[in-house]
Amino acid sequence: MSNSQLLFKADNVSKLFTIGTWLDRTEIAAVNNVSLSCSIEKPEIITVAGESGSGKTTLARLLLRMLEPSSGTIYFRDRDIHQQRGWESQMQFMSEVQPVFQNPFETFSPLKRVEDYLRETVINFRKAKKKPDVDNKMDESLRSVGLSLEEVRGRYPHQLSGGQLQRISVARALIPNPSLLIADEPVSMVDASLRMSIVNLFQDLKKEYDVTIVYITHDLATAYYISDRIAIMLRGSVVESGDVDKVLGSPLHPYSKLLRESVPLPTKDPNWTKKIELSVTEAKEYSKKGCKFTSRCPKVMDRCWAVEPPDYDTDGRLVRCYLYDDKPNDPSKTA
Amino acid sequence: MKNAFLRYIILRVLQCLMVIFVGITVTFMIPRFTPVDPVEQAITRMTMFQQSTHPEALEEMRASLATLYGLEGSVFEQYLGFWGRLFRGDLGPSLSSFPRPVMTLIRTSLPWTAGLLLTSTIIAWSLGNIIGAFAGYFHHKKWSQVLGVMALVVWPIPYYIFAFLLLVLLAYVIPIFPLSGAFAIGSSPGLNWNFISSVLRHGFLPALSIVAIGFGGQFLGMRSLVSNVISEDYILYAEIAGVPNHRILKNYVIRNALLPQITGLALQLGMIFNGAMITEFVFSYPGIGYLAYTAIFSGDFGLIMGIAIFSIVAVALAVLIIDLLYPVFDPRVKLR
Amino acid sequence: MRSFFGILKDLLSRDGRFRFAFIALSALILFSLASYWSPHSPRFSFVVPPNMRPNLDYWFGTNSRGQDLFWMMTFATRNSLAFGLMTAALSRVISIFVGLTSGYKGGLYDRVLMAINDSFIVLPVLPILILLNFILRGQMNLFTLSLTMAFFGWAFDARLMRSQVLSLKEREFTNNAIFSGMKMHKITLKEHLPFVMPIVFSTWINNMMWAMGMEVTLSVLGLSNINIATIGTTIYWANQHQALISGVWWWLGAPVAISVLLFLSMYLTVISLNQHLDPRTRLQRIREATTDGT
Amino acid sequence: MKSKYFVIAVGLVLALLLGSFAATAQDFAEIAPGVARHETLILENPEGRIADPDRFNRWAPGGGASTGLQQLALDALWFVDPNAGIDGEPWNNALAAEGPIYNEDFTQMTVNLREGIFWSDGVPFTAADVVFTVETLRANPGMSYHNQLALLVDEVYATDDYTVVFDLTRSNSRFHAMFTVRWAAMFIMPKHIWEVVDDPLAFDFNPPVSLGPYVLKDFDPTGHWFLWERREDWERTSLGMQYGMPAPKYALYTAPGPADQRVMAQANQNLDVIHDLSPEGVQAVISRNPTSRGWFEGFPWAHPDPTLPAVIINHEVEPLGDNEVRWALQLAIDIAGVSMASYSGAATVSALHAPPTGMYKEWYFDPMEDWLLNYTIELAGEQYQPYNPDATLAIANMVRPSLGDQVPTDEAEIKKALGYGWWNYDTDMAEKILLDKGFTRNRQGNWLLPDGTPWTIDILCMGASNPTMTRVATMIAEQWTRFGVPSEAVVSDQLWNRMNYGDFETAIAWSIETWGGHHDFFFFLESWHSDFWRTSGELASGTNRMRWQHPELDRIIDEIRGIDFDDPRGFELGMDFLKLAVEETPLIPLMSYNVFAVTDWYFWEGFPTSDNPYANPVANWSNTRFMFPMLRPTGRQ
Amino acid sequence: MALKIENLRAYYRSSEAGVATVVRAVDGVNLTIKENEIFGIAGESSCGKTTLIRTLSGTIKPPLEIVGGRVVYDIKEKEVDLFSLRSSEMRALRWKHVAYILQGSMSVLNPVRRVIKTFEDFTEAHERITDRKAFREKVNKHVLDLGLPIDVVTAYPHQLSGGMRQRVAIALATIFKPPVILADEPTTALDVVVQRGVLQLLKDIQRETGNTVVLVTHDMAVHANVADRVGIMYAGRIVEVGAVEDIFQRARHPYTQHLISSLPTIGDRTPRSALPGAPPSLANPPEGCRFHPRCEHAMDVCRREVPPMLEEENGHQTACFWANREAVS
Repeated sequence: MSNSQLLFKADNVSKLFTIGTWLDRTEIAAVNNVSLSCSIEKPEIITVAGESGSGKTTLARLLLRMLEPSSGTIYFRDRDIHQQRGWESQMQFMSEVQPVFQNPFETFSPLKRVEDYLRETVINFRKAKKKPDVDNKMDESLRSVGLSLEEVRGRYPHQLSGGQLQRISVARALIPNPSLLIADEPVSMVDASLRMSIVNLFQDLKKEYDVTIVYITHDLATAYYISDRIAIMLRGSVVESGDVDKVLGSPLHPYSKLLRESVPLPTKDPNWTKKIELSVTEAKEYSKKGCKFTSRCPKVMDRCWAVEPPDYDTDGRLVRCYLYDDKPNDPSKTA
Repeated sequence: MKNAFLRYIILRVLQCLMVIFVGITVTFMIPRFTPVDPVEQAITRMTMFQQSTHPEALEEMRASLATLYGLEGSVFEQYLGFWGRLFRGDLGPSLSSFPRPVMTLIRTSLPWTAGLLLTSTIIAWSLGNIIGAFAGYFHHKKWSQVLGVMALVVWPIPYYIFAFLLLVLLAYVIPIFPLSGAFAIGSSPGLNWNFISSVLRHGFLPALSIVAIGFGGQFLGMRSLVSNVISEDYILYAEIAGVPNHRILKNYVIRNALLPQITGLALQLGMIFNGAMITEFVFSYPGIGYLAYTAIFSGDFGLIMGIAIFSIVAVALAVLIIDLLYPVFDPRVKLR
Repeated sequence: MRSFFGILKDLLSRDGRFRFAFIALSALILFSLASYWSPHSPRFSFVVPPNMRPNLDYWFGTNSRGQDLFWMMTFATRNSLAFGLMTAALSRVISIFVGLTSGYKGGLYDRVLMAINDSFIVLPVLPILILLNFILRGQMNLFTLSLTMAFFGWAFDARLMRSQVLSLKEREFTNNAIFSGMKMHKITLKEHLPFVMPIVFSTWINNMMWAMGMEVTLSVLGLSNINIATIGTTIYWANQHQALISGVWWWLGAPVAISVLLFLSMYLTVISLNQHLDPRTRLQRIREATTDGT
Repeated sequence: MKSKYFVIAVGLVLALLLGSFAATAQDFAEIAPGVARHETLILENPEGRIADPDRFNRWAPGGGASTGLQQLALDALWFVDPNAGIDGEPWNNALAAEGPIYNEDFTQMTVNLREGIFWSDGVPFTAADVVFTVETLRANPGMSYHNQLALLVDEVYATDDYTVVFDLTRSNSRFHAMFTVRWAAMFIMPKHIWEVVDDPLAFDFNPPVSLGPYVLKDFDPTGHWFLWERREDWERTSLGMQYGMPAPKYALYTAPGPADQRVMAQANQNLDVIHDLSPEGVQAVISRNPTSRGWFEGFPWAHPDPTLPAVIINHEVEPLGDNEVRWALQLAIDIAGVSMASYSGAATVSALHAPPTGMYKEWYFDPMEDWLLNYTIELAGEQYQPYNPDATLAIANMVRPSLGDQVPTDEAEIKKALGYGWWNYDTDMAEKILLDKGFTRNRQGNWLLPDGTPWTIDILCMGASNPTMTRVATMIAEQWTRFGVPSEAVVSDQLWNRMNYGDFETAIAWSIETWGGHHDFFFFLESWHSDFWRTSGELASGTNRMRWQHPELDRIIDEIRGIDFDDPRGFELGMDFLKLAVEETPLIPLMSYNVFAVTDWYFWEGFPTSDNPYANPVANWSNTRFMFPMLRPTGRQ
Repeated sequence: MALKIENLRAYYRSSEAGVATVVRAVDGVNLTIKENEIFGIAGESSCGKTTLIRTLSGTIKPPLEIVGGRVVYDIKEKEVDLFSLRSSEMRALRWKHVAYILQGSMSVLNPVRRVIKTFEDFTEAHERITDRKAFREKVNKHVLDLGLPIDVVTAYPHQLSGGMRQRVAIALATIFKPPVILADEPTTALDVVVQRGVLQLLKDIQRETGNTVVLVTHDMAVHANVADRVGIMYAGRIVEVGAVEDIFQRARHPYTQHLISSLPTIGDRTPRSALPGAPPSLANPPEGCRFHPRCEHAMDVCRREVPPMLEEENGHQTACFWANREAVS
């Protein structure tokens, strides 16, 4: 697919962070050569999954233009989003791409009424000017997430449940009519009994509003439940990506396997109690030269330590592991 | 890690040097814009202490003094010369005690200010923080609340009045302490008991005044810091684990709440030169503050500037030292 | 944010300390406003018999210059309060501006501002004030003094605010505000400032005390404008007439009482206000009221 | 574990503190080891703490004038006492055996020195010392008198061991003034010490070799006190030779601190001579300490120094250049209020441009009283008699209710203590003058200049270094404000500097200083000659800071220049000056500079007082040396 | 029996704005927890589970108050009423008998001290350390036994990863091998892999020492894999208790049923729904059964009366009129 047919495309994006002083730079790649894209025609829910410290939040911030990549390019509808400068282009970008944040209690300042954010968005994105129109617009977007302005008006964040807040957060994000939502761990702070309402909402949005959603999570169960495609990240690298059924149904990368196994199931799973190796500190794994999983990988090989493996196209997905080296690498096909 | 620490030190030192540079430049520039003419100052002084100054003679005196005081050339030339002298540890001559170097005057006064104010500031800081920590930890206890009210009432009393009342009360009404000076007449400075005891006696009232006033601020600050810290999980956890109160207080509450206060101490030490002014004025204590006071009234800007520069360097160094020591108290500090 | 009167009513009904502080502060403000009804100009001396102890005719007594201390203190309180408030307000404005923008913008802007900031923290104010007094000669009135003090009194507090903003910047609601299309000034003022307010308030009182203390110091050293009645010049004149030694203790008693009352009540107000506004205690209150308290 | 060390440390500190009380629980009989309190006179050094205490070079600018150095260890050729002097003779030949001897045209001065005087290190004092002093000062720029000597002295030489001759570059009948102490003068330096010194400007002269009856025994390196001990050979000094043994074995000059500390110190019998206080301070110390007394036994206590605090007016600031406007301002001053505010009534006021002190009442004030009573001036087009002879009686009546018997009732006594009359407080007349000059009042009643701009006046004053002058300034500001000229007292440590540059409107300070013990005005008047007149912005020469010039003034100065110091014609010329000054009001005279020197008669008696005015008790005057031989111990221990 | 909770009621009382607020965080809880079992308590945030476990640990500070009921520990065959203990006895009981792992215990370690120091403090609170070297070895052994790297002992907390800190907290809690461990959300905010490791550790300890663990977490899947018995808590009350298999296979309370059925599973995309409404405020809980506003089976009686806890079989108890409609009628 050419770029013009793509809604967005992250092309070999890396983000380096510097630790230490200006005299003593140590750089770690929080995002390491990640490629990700989605077509315009077919809205999707794409999951980026990984543990904390896997770089998935950094990736989200890159996609949201909150960070600049150290290398690589991110296109949105054929435009390099980091090439544009100025307030106008920022507004233009934000009217297309909107975030949903992790902690609904943190998304709204506890000192402000939640509707303030909705109103700001309506006014700033010039969706309405007069007060009744503004209210209508707010109500409209709240209704699309199953709420109404009546329920929300005059309320402070603490007066609403996590589920409600998260929906308001989505409603706010929908006001500019974006075509892409970046949702960073949107359900991890929401009560169990309400969690599914958010997840289901994403599915509805995709179907009814043609919104593509990048769903960032560590919860593989919900990821499986809603998403079309998945990318599994480990210490900055996407180690495996592809169709969700394939990746989660029969993971190939040793790390994907570990992750998949570690998800507790509602039934007793004898595998789950199998002894595993944990990392002591994240920083050590990040600064590894080769594959980041080497110290914990049961199938580690010598060359894993030296150079990070490329992406191998195996069984309809990309796997970054030397175990699948028998297939020739096809860089033109990215997930 | 070792390397990073070294770089941390270098960075801090550079920062400190920059601050000193800016501060000294500002201090140099300010008097250049004042109407104070040191030559006129000296002449005024001479004509006050002599007589029969012949009018024509006065005119000539002016010309010759300007040469002597090194006030010739452009401001920039003066500035360069000024730095040149600074590097040699020369703060220039005092104008009222011409040609006595300012550095010599400061050197005579410094030990007294350092001795009195440094110790009493540190005492006030330690006492305020220790007792404040206790009061914050046992905030529901009666004594803690009483202490809080007392600190609150003493804290806003203008320091001058407080110090003066102390003097009237303990040196005049009940004359147990001397009215002025730093040691008894005729006792020769040295490491003998007579001298040390008389220094202690003379320093007691000024120290007490500083401690009493300084205590309040530290006490209140620490108390509120502690009330924040005690809601932290690790305090709760230690309590649940049955760790005795005194131990929690020492190892958990104080160690953590003290961290912001340590930075405060650096600034407090820096403020010594401000505080010294009134303390030494009230108690006629022969330190830098009293020196500055006499400098003001003799219009001796050479001396004022010397003291200002000295205090800039002292504060910058105090901040630097505490910054460098800070990682000892807080292992989390990022070696940025 | 609730309206000012809502907060006031809430605090008054709930907080005993605040009630005391509120009454005391109101009394002080009324007291200073009473100066407009003073029968005597503060500039004129020997208008009443000198050296009278506090009595029914002269509540605060009279001083050795034949002035009624009650009315003199109304002027002194008014001027000192205005001076303190103005200094604190001005330096708060600077520190809020520097702290908020420098924390929010970061980068070179931040580094340059903080380098200036650090130098300001270190500069010794008193010698500089003295030098400036020479520059401005007799023109160093309360207004210019206030400007000068504000100019030197913001740095440390700006740092405190900056560090607060640094953490606020990482909070999600900041990003939410950005994606709501809010511009920088709106975010700093509407999103961040409310969280910084407790620091503003508590540094406010410290700054005011510092400024008023400095005014007293300058006055005691004879470096202030003695024609204006302030707490400092009251002490200056009392000192000039050796009031304490001459037994005219009430001349010094009045400014001490006013200062103590002023700062005590301001301190209590700020504590109550901060407890009320501090998001942390506020959230705690909310949580205590609505959840199981963890 | 650690807390144990803490407890031990705290305990140690406490023990140390307690020990310090026990060890120094001061034996009040001794002020220092071996120095008995009753053998010591303790005096205040009004300069406070001396920044460079180890510097005794009195010939270079710097502090330390009041540490006892110029009072007890240095000596000059002559002294003039501002009061009556011992045995009623203000003139004292100290190192000189007799007065100055001029030649006909005043181009040469010969001095005969006293014989038998020795330096404290046993070296005899001779003419060589005098010559050396003059030559050293003349050769070194920056040292005192350098410029005058360079300008005036052609040659100085000794004709024998006890005769010095000065060849002057020009005629000068007042050359000896430089060597005559009024407060201070050119002191003589020991040649045998200084001749080996490379840089006399930087030389510290520590320890000082003494020519006076005392030598330095000890001093505080921090500058708080200086302890002097009487010389064994005190009779080999000019003072001892003339008046016998100074009674105090020791003299201690201390910096007791601000006024309150001085009061407390004297009340505790730890300070025999207070240099100065506020009037309230005097009342406080006298009420607390029965043995304290001022110059006057009771009110007004203070010693009037021969200096005239005045409202100094810059004639170059409009509209102050107009004599009638100055008169209006003078008439808008209520001297009683000023006296009450500044000195609590204890001021010695003066209507004339001379300090009303010492012998001046006899010399000038008595002879001119009739002239003043009849004095008529044309103001606002009418003939007006401005003099109010009863001004001081009014002041006495004002203070009597609070001080009662202490205030004299006899008119002569009142005039002796409080001065003669002053100018009318007549705002009606002042208003007439201003209206006549085209001034108008605005709606608030404040005056507008003829061109319609508001008229305000700033009054410079000295602040903490001189509190009574500050009070004068605020009171006059108040009175002028009431009159309709909004005025403010502006405290400035740069007072003298600003006056010298003419950067002021009015100021409370002095331009008139006299000998007190001698009638000659040339001392301050010389620089008022129009030859030395400088416009504002330029440095004033000498004391003509008000920028006044007048042909009659020049005539008077020129004539004084040509007559001998003691010529009786000097009295007439003095009066000519005073009459001219009344007419022209170059400045508004207020009062003598009253110093509240309070002495404690607990250990010592015989201090100079108004009843026995043999010397000036004001401790920083070099002339206080004459107190020492006159004091007697009370026998108290 | 390891511990017994009888009709426990623990409220937060505060008076804000002059209005007294009472938050009924724990309101009539009855539970018996056996020896040598892992008892799971499940519930959403602010259902009172943290208050319950804090009460069990005896950490009762204002504004938390015990309004009624008892907590009885079985210590060496003796029943000890927790609330009747003096503070010194309470201190003796804690840590040696009952250890407590705090929610978010990543921040329970003193940030300015090395981990070993905290071990020292916690140990010395109960027994004198005479030989520091021996103590050090004891800690090292303990830490190694738990499968942690030895470096953690000398590290500062901020040098450890979240999961490691959590495991250090567990090591701290188990240094005396206490018979009862109370663990409050020990794995919240940890990633699945780490969560798995931490829970494995907890389970290993339990298996080895045979003690009792009370494990509070909102994650039902965790209960399924770790707990022996589970109690479901809703709005301050226990609504269902039973063996883990019974709960997951034969849930009776509508709330429990929902919790289980709403859990998504990999490999299963059948639509799952969320419960309508939100958990009630404990300051103002609904009358009767507190679940009734969200319950699809709600009956009249549910709105009026508090449903009693009835046992079906095998210790499987439910407090629900609808579930127990046969037993009631």
